[in-house]
Amino acid sequence: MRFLPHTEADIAAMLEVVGAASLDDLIAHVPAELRDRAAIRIAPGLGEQQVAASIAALAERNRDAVRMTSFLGAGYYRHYIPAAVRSITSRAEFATSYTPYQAEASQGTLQAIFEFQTLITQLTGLEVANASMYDGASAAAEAVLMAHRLAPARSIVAVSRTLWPDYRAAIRTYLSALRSIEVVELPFDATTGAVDIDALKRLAGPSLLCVVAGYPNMFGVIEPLATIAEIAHGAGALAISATAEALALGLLKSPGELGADIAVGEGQSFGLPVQFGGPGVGFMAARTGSLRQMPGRLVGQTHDRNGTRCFCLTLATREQHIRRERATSNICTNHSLCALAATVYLSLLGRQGLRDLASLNVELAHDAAARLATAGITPRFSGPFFNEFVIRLSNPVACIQAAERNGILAGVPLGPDYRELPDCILISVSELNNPDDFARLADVLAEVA
Amino acid sequence: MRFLPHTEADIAAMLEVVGAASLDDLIAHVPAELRDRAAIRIAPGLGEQQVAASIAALAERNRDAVRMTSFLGAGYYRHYIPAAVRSITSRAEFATSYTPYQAEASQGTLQAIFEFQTLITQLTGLEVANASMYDGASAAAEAVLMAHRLAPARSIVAVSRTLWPDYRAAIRTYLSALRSIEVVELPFDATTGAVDIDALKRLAGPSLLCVVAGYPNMFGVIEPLATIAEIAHGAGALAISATAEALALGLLKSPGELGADIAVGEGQSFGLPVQFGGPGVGFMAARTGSLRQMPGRLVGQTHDRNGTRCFCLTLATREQHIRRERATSNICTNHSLCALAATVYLSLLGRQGLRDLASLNVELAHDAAARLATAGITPRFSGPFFNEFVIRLSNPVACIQAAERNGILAGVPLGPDYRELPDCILISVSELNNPDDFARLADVLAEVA
Amino acid sequence: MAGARKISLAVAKPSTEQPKEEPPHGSHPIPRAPEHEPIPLIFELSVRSRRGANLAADRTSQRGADILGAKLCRTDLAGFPELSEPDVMRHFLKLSRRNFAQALQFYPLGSCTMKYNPVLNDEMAALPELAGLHPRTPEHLAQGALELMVRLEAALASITGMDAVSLHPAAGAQGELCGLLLARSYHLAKGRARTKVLIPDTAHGTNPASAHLAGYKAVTIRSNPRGFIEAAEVRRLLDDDVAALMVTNPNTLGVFEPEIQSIAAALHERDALLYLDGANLNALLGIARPGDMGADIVQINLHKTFSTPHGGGGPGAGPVGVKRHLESFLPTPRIASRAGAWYLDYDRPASIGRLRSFYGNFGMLVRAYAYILALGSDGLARASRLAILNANYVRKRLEDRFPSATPERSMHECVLTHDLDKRAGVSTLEIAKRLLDFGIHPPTIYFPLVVPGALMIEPTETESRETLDEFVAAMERIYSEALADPQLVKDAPHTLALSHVDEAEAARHPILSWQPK
Amino acid sequence: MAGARKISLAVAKPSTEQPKEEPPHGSHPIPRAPEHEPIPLIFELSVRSRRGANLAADRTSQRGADILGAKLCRTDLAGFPELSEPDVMRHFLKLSRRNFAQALQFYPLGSCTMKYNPVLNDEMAALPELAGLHPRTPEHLAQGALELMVRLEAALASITGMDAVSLHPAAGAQGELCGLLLARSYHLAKGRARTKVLIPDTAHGTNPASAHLAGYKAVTIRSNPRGFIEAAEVRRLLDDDVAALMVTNPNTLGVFEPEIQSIAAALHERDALLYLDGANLNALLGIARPGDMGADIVQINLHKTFSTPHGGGGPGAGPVGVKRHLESFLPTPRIASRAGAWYLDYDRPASIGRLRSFYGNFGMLVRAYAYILALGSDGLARASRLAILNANYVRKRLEDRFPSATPERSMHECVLTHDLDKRAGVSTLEIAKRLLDFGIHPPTIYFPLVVPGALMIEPTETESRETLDEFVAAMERIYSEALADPQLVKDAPHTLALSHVDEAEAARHPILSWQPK
Ligand SMILES: Cc1ncc(COP(=O)(O)O)c(C=O)c1O
Ligand SMILES: Cc1ncc(COP(=O)(O)O)c(C=O)c1O
Repeated sequence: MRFLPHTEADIAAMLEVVGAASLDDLIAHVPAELRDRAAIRIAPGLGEQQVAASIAALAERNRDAVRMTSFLGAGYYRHYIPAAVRSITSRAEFATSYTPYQAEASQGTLQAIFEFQTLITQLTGLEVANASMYDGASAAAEAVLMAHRLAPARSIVAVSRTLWPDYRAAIRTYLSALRSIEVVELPFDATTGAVDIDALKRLAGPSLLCVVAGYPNMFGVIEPLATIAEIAHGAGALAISATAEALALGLLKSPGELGADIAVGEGQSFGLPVQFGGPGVGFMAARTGSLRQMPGRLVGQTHDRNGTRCFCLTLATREQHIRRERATSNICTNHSLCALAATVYLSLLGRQGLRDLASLNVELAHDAAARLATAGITPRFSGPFFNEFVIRLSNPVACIQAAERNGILAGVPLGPDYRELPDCILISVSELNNPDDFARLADVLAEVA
Repeated sequence: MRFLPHTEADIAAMLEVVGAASLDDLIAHVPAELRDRAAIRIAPGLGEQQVAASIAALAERNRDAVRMTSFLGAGYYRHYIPAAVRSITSRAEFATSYTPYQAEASQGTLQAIFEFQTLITQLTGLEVANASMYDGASAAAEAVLMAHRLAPARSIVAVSRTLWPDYRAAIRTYLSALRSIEVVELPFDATTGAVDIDALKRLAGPSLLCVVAGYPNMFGVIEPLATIAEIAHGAGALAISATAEALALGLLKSPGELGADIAVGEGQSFGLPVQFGGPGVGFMAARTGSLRQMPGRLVGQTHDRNGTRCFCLTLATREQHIRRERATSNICTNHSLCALAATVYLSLLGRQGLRDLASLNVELAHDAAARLATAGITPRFSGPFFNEFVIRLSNPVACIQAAERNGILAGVPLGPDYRELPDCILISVSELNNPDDFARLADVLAEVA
Repeated sequence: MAGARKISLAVAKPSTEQPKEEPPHGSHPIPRAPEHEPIPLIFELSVRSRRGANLAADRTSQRGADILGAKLCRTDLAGFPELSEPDVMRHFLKLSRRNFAQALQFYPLGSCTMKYNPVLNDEMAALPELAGLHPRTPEHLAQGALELMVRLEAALASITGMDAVSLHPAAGAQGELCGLLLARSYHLAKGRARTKVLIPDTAHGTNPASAHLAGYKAVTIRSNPRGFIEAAEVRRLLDDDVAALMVTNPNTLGVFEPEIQSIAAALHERDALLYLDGANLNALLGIARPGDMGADIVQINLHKTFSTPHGGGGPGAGPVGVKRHLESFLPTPRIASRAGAWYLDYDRPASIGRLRSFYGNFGMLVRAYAYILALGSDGLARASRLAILNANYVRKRLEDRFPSATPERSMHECVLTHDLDKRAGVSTLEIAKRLLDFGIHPPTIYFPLVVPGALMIEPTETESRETLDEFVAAMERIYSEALADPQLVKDAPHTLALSHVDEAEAARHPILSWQPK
Repeated sequence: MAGARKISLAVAKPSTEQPKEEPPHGSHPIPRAPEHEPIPLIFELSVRSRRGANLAADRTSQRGADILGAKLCRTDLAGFPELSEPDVMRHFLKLSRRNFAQALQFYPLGSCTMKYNPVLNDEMAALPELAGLHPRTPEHLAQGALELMVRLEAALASITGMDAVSLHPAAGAQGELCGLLLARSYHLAKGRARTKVLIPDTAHGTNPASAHLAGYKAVTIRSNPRGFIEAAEVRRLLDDDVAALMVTNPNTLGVFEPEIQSIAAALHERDALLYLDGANLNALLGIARPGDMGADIVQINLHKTFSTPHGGGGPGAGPVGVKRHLESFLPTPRIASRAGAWYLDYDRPASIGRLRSFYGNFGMLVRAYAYILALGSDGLARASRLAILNANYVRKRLEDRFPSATPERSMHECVLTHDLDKRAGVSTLEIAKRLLDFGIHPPTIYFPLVVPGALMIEPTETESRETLDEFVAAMERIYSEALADPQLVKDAPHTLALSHVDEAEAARHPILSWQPK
C-alpha cells in the first residue's frame, strides 16, 4: 500500500526487536471475540487513479448546480477567492502541522494567527479576539455561554428571530443542559425586517442576560445595533452581535463602535469556498475585561531568551487540557487553517480593497433589487440591507422551479424556516453576479409571478 | 495595479533620489518618435476575477474534447498524473527560482536534477545524461548535431520515416544550415512497420554519420534497435534512438543495452499533462566518451569547503555563455521544472511501479487490438507494439466522425503525414482507457467500416 | 538507507568535537541566518495606500457606501494591511517556513495521529463541483455530495460497528458534546435526569469539559497501576445517577482496555451508556470495533485516523456513531432517501438539534472518504497493525533509558517516562526542546497527567523504520547528553530561530493583537 | 516598514559585536541546524521492494511483459528508487527548502527579469480543459486553445510593433535560432547565401551560439566606451555578406541603443536585417516598440517580460515576431481561420519548418496571456516605467561605492562595477556569495564580459522601495566589510548549509549521476 513504507523484511526485523512472532501476535491480547468480528466490510483499497475517478464521478452529479447563476446565500456566501489564498493554505508547512504547542517549531502558524486575531479586532472594533471557533453558529452559542459566565445570576437569553435558524438552533442545543437559562425568541418588525425594539424593551429587565442579534441579519437587513446595545446595557445585560456575511464588517460601523460587548461571526466570506457548508471559520471578539471568560485558543506576543519578539499560545489556563471541567469551553482542535485563509484574504484585499468589495456588493444588491422592482417585485422589508434582501412572490415554488429551468438558482425560500413568510425568498448578490444575471432573474420571476 | 507596490509617494521619493522630475523624464532619452508610437493597443488591465473568468470561458470551448474517451497519442501520451507531482512542482521554491548558478542557494534544484540525470541514465542504459532539453524533437536534432561534432567527416544522416513527423522536421530545420550534411529518409517495411533493414544496409557506408530510429516508433512498433545499431556500427556510424513514449523504457530493453550511442526522447509521459503539446521535457543520454560534445546543462557532484557533498552546474565550458559561437548548443533556459516533475513521478512509481505501469499499457493496448479484431479490424503492421498500433479502415474520415458523435476520439489519422497510409489511423491506449472503451470503439468502427 | 543514518550521526556528533561545518575562520561573527531573522507583522509591512488584490481593474465603488450612508458606514479600516500582492505572498511564504510539519519531518505527537496526508485528497475536496457547491443548493441538484456523505457514514459505521453515524460535529470535542447530549436525551426520554458521567483519570481534557458543557458532573475514575480501568472499580462507582462512562480505548497510555466488555455490561445493567472516545481509533481498524466492545456512542476524529490534514490546529471533523437506541436523537438534518433520491430530513422531533451550521465539515469529509477508498478494507487493517508495530518498536528500542509507563502491551502509541529530572535535573520539556535540534517534532508531553514527565509517542504507520531509528538515536543521544552535559540540553534548541520562548511573560502581560504605534 | 528595515539592520550588525542570538553558553558546540543537514539522494533512501504510487490497488500486471517476451523486455530497473509515497514527498519538500526563490526573496538576477509570478496564472494553465487537451485533438474541438494563441499572438504583435508572431519556439535561444533561420530563408529566397551576422561584444552568449547554429559567422562589433553601438561602426563593418545584425535593446548594460534607428537604416540599405533580441523587453512596454525601431525580427522571452515562472531554469517560451516580408518563412503550423473557425495551416511552402513538436509551450502561453490580461495596456506601460525607476534608484543609491559601468541613463537594469578587488582583494564572486548571508539572491555577475567584475542588477517593477533599500543597505554593508575585514567577505556565505562549493573539482572529476555502491 503506497502510504505504508514497511516491507516484509522491515516487518520481520521489527517484530524480532519487539519480540513478537507476527503482526497479529502484537494484538493477541485484544479479546478474540472482538478481533473475530472486526473484519472491515468495505471494498479493498484503490490506486490513486481509481480514487480520483470515483470521487470525480460523484462530483459530476453536482455539476449542474455549480454551473448555474446563483443567488444563494442565507448564512454562507459566494465570493471570488484569490488564487494566492489557495496557494498559501496548501503549503505543507501550514497544512500538515498541528496545534502550535511548541512555539519554537510553530512560529509560522502562531504569527499568522496573531495577525488573524488583530484583523478580527480591527473588523469588530473590540479589543480581544481568539484564534478561531468552528463556525458562526457555534461561536454564537459559545458567546452566550461566555455571557452566562460573566453574569451567572441572569437567566434570560434574548435571541432575535432574524438570527439564522442554524445559529438559533446551536444556541438552544449548547444551552440545553443549562436548566437555569431560558432562551426567548425576539420577534422582528414585520415592516423593517429588523428586531422588534418594543419587544426587546419589554424583555429588558434584571434577569436579561444578553441579546443576540444578526448584523446584518438573516434577511440581509442591517439591524439598529446601537439601539439594541443601548437597551441591553440599560438593563445591565450584554449585547452580542452575530455576523454571517463578514464582508459587511469591511464597510459597516463595527459592532464594538455600536456598543456590542461580544461580536461573533462566520469568516467563510474571507477566502473560503462554500463547500457545501464547511469548514468555514468562526470568530469571536470581546472587551479586554471579559478576556478570562473567553473560550478557545489565544496567541500572544512574547520574546525568547535573546529578546527576539515571537509568539506562543497563552492563557491556556482557561482551556480544557489544563482546566478540564472548569474550562471556558471544550474546544480543542479549532479552524486554524481557515483562519489562515481569512488572514491571507484580508491581507490581499487590504484596507481599501475590502471596503471597495463590500461597497460593490451593496451596489450590486441594490441594482438587483431595482431591476426586480421594474418587474414589479419589491423587497419585502424596508430596513437597509447589505447584499441580501427578501422578496415576496405569489408562487415561490413555481418561480424557483422556473428559474432552475433557466439555469438560475433564484434564492433561498424562507417558508421552511419562517412560517410567517411562506411566500418569500431571500436573494443574495455578490461580485460573482453581474447585471444581466439580474435581468434574467427578473424576467423569469415576472413571467411566473 | 496589484502587482506593483509603488505608491505615488514612493514614486515621488524615488524620483527625487534619482533626480528625475517624472517617470517619463526617466525615458526622455528614448527617441520621441518611438515613444509616440509605442502606446499599447490592448484592453486595460483586469482584476483577478475577470482574468479567471475570461480564460475559463476560452477553456470551456475545449470542454467536449477533454470529456471524450480518447485514443490520441502519436508523440504525446495520456497518463494519470499523481497529485504529488503537482504539489511538489508548484512549490514556490522550485517554480520561481532560475538556473542554479549560485550553488549555495540552489541545492534543491541541483540535487533534483542530479537525480533526474541518474534516472535517465538508468532508463536509457547509457552513462551520462544532461539536465534536460526542450522536447523530444529538438533533442533528436541536437543529437544529430552532436553526432556531427563527434564525426565531422561523415555526411549522411539516416532518419527513419517511422520517426515522428515533428522529429524529422526538427532535424531537418536544425541541420538546414549545415550544407555538408545530407538527411536521408529510411523507408519502413510495409509489413512490419519497422525500419527497412535492407535500405539501411544499402546506406551503411563510410559517409554514413548516424541512424536515427524511433524506439518504439511512430506506429507504436518496437524497432529492432540492436540490429540497427549493429549495422550502423558496422559502418562506423552512430546509432541514435528517439523515444516519444518514455514509459516504454520502463519495460523494454534499454537503448544502451541494445547498442545505441545516443538516446534521446520526450519525458512528457512522466507526470506532465498533454497541455496541447507543451511544455514537455526532452532528455538526452550518451556514452562517457562523448560527454564533451554533449549539449545542454549538466549537474555534477562535488563538496563544499567543509567536505559536505553537494551539487553544482559543471562543464559549462561547453555552453554558450562561456563558449559563445563554439558552444555545443545555444540552449540556455531548458525545461528544468518539467525534469523535476519527471523525477518526482519516477520516484513515486519506482522500480516496480514503473515496470508495472508499462506492462499494463502493453496489456491494455493488446486487449484493445484483440477487441477490434473481433470486429474485423486488425493491426496494419505485424511488428511488436507497445501501447499504440495502426489500423486500416475503409473510410477513416467517416469512422472518426462517427466515433466523435459517440464521444470518442478514435485516434490520429496517418494520411496527412504518410501519403502511403491514407486509410490508416493510429490508436493509442493507456491506463486511462478501460475495456469498455475498447468495446465502444469497436462497435462504432464496425458500424461505419 | 546509509544516507538517512548519516543524518542522525551527523547530528549526533560528540558534544566535545568541533562541529566541522563551522567555517575555519572562527574569528568572524556569524550573522543570524536569513531564515532565522524575525519576520515583521503584516501590519508593520504596510505602506499607506498600497494595494493588493483588486476588483475589476482596481475599480473602486463608492456607490455602495453612498447608498447606505455615513450613519451606517465606518469611515475607515485604520491599521488594516496595505501591501502589494507580491509582498503578501512573500510574507506568508516566509511564515510557512517557520513551521515544523508532518510532511517535512517526524511528528510523533501522541494522541494526535500525525500520519501522512495524501495531497490527492486536498485536490478532491477542491473540485469545483464539491468546493463550489452551496449548502443551500436544492437537494436534487446536490445528489453527488449527499451520496458521498451517505457512503462515508456507512463506511464509518461498518468500521466502528455502530448502527448509525452523524457527520455533523466539527471536531472531536464537539463530537463528545454531541454524544453526551444524545445520552442526556436518551435518559430524559426515559424520564430521568441523570447527573454524573464517569471519566478515567487518564482522559483527555476535552472529556470532562464536554461532560460539564452537557450538564454533567464529571466523576473521576482511577485507572489501576497497570494503566487501565477495572470493571470492579466501575461497578463500585456506578449508581442510578450515572448517565454514562466516557472511556478512550486504547486509552491515553496506549493500552487497550482489557475489561471494556465487562465494563460495558456493568453499565448496561444500570441502563447507563458507554461513550467511547474514538480519538485513538487508529489502533483498532480491523482489530476491534467500538460497537462490538459494547459502546453506545463513539466519536471519530477524521483528522486523526482518517488523515485529514491538521492545518496547524484544524479544521477537523468529529462524526458520531451510535447504536440503534440513540439514532432518533442525532443532530438534524439526517440524510434520508425518498423515491431513490437523497434528501435532508429535518423532521426529527427527538433530535438534540444542531451544534453548528449545515451538515458538517464537508471539505474534510471528502478527504476522509478519499482516504478510506485508497486504503480500503485491507489497507485500513494493515495500517493499524503497522501503527502498533511502530509504537512497540520505538518503545522497545528506548526501554532502557525511557521505560514505558505501563507494563501492558502498547497499541498505536507508547507513553514513556524517565529519571533524568532526578539524575540530571533535566525535565521532559527540556528533552522535547532538544529534540528540535534534531529536526524532530517532540512527542506530546506531560500527558496523560497520571504519568510523571510523560513522553507520549505516536509514530503512526506511515513512518519508516529508518525514521524511527533516527528518532531512537536522537533520544539516546539526548539521554547521554543530559548526563554528560545537562546544560547543553537545558539550553536547547540551539539551531532554530528561537530558543526558550518566554511563555510565562505572554500570560503575565497578554499582548493578543498588534497595536499601531 | 520599521519592521522590514529592522531586518536589514539586524543582519548588518557591526562585525565586532557579539551576535546576540548566540546562546549565552557559548561553550556548547552548536550542531548543524536540521535545515542545513545534507539530504540523501532519492536512491540512497530506497529500500528494496518498498512501493510508492501504485496502479489500481497495487495490481501488478505481468501479462504485458509476457506478451512482449523476454527478448524485448529488460529484466529490471536496478537502482531505481523504491520509496513509499510519504517518503518521496518528504524528500522533495525538503529539497525545495534548499532553494532561494523570487517568491521568497529579492532575486535581482540581471537579464532574467525575476518578477512576481501570479499563482492564478498557474491555476489557469492547469484547468482540465487546457492542461488536458491533447495536441492531436481535431481543431474544431480545440477552438478555445487556438483562440487563446491567436489572441496572444495579436497582443505580442501590438506590444512589439511587429506584423506577425509565431509562438513556436520553446525559449529565447530557440527563438534566436528560429529568427536567424528566417533571415537565412529570406536571403536564400533572394538567391544569395550571406555568411555573416554582426553581434555586439556585449551580447548574450546565446546570440553567437545561435548564429553559429544557423550557419553564420559571428562577427563581433564593438560597443563604444559609453556602452552602445554606433551606426558608423555598423556601416564600417557592413558588406554584402552580412545577413543581419543581432542587437539586444536595451543592451546588456541596460542602455537603450540611441542609434538603433540609423543602425536599422544602414542595415536596410544593404537589405540586411535587424534582429532584435527582446530578452530585455521589460524595459520597453509602452515606451518603444522593436518594430518601430526598424527591427525585422524580435524574440520575446515570455518567462521574463511576461512573468511565466522560471522553474529553476525553465520551461520558458520564446515567441518570434517578424515584419511582413518574413511572415511566409515562419515555422509550421500557423493558426489560420476558415469559415469563422481556427485551423492549423501546414501548407506553408516557404516555411523554415519546425524546431520542436506541436505548437509551442502552450502551458506557458496560457500564463503569459493571463498576465497580459491582468496588466493590460495601462499596467504594462506602468510596469516598464517602474522597472526603470527601480533600476535607476538602485544605481543612484549605490553609485559612490559601486559606480555604473556606463554614463548613460539605465533602463530596467543597471550594470555596476567596483574597485574592491584592487583595494581589498575582494572579488565580485565573493561579494555575490556574501549577499547570500543577507537572504538576497546575487545579481548576475561577470556579464556583460566587457565590464570588469560586473554586477548586473535587474530589480524588476514588482519589488518595493523597502526591498530595494534593504538591498542597498546590504551592498553598502558588504563594501565596508570588504575594507575592514576582507576575510569575512571571502569566507561567505556563513549562514547557509554550504559554503565555497568546489566547482573546479566538479569539472575536474565529473560525477554526473549516482552509482550504486
Ligand atoms: C483522546 C482525545 N480525545 C478527544 C480529543 C479532542 O478532539 P479534537 O481536538 O478534534 O476536538 C483529542 C484531541 O487531541 C484526544 O486526543
Ligand atoms: C539577452 C538575452 N538573450 C537571450 C537569452 C536566452 O533566452 P533563454 O534563456 O530563454 O533561451 C537570454 C537569457 O538569459 C538573455 O538574457
